[in-house]
Amino acid sequence: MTLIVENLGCVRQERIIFSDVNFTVKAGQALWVKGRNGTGKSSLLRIIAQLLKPASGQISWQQKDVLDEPVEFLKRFEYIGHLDALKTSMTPRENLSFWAKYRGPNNIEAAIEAFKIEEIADFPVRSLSAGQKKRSNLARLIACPSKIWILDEPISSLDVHFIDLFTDLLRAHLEDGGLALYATHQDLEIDDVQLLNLDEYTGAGS
Amino acid sequence: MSAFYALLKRDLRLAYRQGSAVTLTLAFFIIAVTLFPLGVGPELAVLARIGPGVLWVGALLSCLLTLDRLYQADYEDGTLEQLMKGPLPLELMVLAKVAAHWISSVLPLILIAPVLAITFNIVADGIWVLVLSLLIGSPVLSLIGSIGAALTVAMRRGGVLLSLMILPLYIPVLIFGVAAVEAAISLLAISPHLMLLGGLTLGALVLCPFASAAALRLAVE
Amino acid sequence: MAIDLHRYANPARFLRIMGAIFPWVAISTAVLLIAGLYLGLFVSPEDYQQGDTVRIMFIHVPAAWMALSIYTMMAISSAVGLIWKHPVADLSAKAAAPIGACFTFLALVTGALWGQPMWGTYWVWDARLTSVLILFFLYLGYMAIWESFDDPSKAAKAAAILVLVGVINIPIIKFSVDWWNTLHQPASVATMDGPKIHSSILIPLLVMAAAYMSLFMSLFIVRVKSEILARRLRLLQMNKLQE
Amino acid sequence: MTRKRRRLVVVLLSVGILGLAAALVLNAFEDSLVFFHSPSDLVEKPVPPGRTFRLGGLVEEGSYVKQGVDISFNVTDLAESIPVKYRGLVPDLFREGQGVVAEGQFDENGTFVASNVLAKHDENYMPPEVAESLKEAGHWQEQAGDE
Repeated sequence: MTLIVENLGCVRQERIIFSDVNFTVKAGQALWVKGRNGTGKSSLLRIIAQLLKPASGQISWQQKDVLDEPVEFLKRFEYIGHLDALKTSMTPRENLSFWAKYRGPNNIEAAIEAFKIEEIADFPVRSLSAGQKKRSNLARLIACPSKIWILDEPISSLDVHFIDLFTDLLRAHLEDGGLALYATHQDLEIDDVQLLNLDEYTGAGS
Repeated sequence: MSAFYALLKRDLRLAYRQGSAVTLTLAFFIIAVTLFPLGVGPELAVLARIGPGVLWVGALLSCLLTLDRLYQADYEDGTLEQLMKGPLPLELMVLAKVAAHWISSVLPLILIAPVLAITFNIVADGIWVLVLSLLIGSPVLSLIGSIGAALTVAMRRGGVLLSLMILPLYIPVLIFGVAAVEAAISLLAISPHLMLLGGLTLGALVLCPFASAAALRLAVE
Repeated sequence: MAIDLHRYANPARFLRIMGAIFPWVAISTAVLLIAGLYLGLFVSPEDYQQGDTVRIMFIHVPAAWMALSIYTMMAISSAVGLIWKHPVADLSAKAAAPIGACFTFLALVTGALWGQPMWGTYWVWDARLTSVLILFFLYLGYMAIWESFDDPSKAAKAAAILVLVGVINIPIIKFSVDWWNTLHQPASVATMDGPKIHSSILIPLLVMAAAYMSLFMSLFIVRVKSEILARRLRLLQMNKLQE
Repeated sequence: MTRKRRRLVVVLLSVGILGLAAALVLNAFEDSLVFFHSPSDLVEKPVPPGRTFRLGGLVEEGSYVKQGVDISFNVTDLAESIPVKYRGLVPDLFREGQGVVAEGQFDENGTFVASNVLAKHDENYMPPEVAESLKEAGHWQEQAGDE
């Protein structure tokens, strides 16, 4: 249950964003990706989530090359991006049940409960606030359970109360033997966490 | 396969919820077609002569009008990258979305076409073949269009570029579709034309998903 | 350094070879063009049916050949660019496109001028003419898509997809005259039973084709060179920005 | 293994559908897509007056009559022939024995009233002297028969 990243490099628009990034995340561990704007936090997470091709380097999961055999790895993670991935004319429950049907495993009620969106679950998404949308989107993590959570700014529009709630869920996920990679501006009070500061990897040396 | 149906059902439900899009496309089709008698003059012989072409071109343009949103809505709200994560292979995802587009945006046009054909004074043989040729040929419009929609998905004003890229590729379908109707009207054999349309549809069915998928990967990067 | 950004900007060998053959190509273009036009316009006889009008053929037919071959060449190099990620492949497709568009336009215009006295109309919507017009639009679409992306490597891939989809049009143009009963005459030169053109007309035609070919080569070399230099400039600016 | 098998299924399915598509297209061309009726077609299966269609064939020798802008000639496929009336200018290549495509409709008397006449020329190019000598040598007929 190990995710190993070696010599990862990223080029955007013919510019080197970062290079030679190395880290290892084991079951129960988390990786906190930090850095100023434009240092490639999102790009790094998107590369792990197979949405972006790296310019160099290897990613392996369970000793298998992820870039070579992506299909097995794709089932193992859930990715939360900047955008909410919700259809505004459907309710949070309909959105969740679509993803659950699309992905396979199914845990909608538990997800709605965990993120405390019971009262809003049957209103069209377009009538919800930014924080409510964020929670409805995060609920996908529970609705479609997976080993690795890849989270890009997961707490951006949440208030303090819900940040605590989310941190508890993240801790429970790690205690269950899950892995997490997240980019936030704020410390999340996780015990077993490594810090990856992308400020140190900026394109220098090209 | 359940993922395929889930996506198809979701897209149809979205089209139904945003009912205005379907109605507007239909309205555009009808208005665009009615402009011709006004522009060309109400002479029935002339209308019967140009009718098949006008209806095919009208259907083609209405279809084009809806294409730029095919992937763009999903791209803008982040759903597209989630869809690409799987488990459905990207090519099948494209097919599911194209099928939903055809059912929600093109099929209504085909259903209303016979009524418009009557107002154009097209003879009965011609009307049946018109509907038949649209049914067989119009999936190509959605399929080829999906390549253009995928290539322009990340562009803010991709609609014009989409038309420039896609319209040339539509021309063979248009030619054979109209030729089938004209053949029926002038009592020539229609089966070769319909076979050609069928061949085009099947070919597009195989090749377009691959090209669209490649273009989508590019857009999400 | 694991990441090589200079891939695109430094195909030194390619530039050297191009630089070496350029003068020869340029000279042969001039010689062949003059020879071809002289042979075609003054030496070759009138046609038994078409009279002097047949001379348009020497401009028209090779231009149409070039229109098709340049598109095919773009498709091949785009495929090479997609599959093997060869740095010069995308650039050469991009460099060829406007030249191909010009030859297509030339073929269309001269075709119209030829059609007027021969068929009684400048333009008919028959299969050959229409499909060549489509080809012209494909060239335009290809050029437009290059302009629409900020990131050249993305633009290259998108343009390659479009050009490969459009390849379907090439056999349609080639065989349109055989498949449909159209006004445009069937192939004369490359047929199974040998050319159907008398040698006094065929030779100037082939000379003109060779002239167009080397004209294309010289324009192509100039354009590829400037593309590579533009890339190099862009890269320098980018690095400046990063420091 | 499953991934390999899935890929195999996709490839086989694609090739199968493409094969079917090619078969349909080739079959359609086998039936030779025709965009015009020949005079024999019209005798076999008459088109009622008032329907617009294209008529194709050769201009019958000795049938061309010109009165101002009114032109009449017969279109023949060497088996049957159809009288045609046309008002307007004809192209250079229009002459007896040449291929022609006319667009229009029948009137009540069975005369084809053309609204548009296009001449077709062949793929042979040669100087007039060569054409002359070919005619003398008797090779000409087989070439004209290509039309």
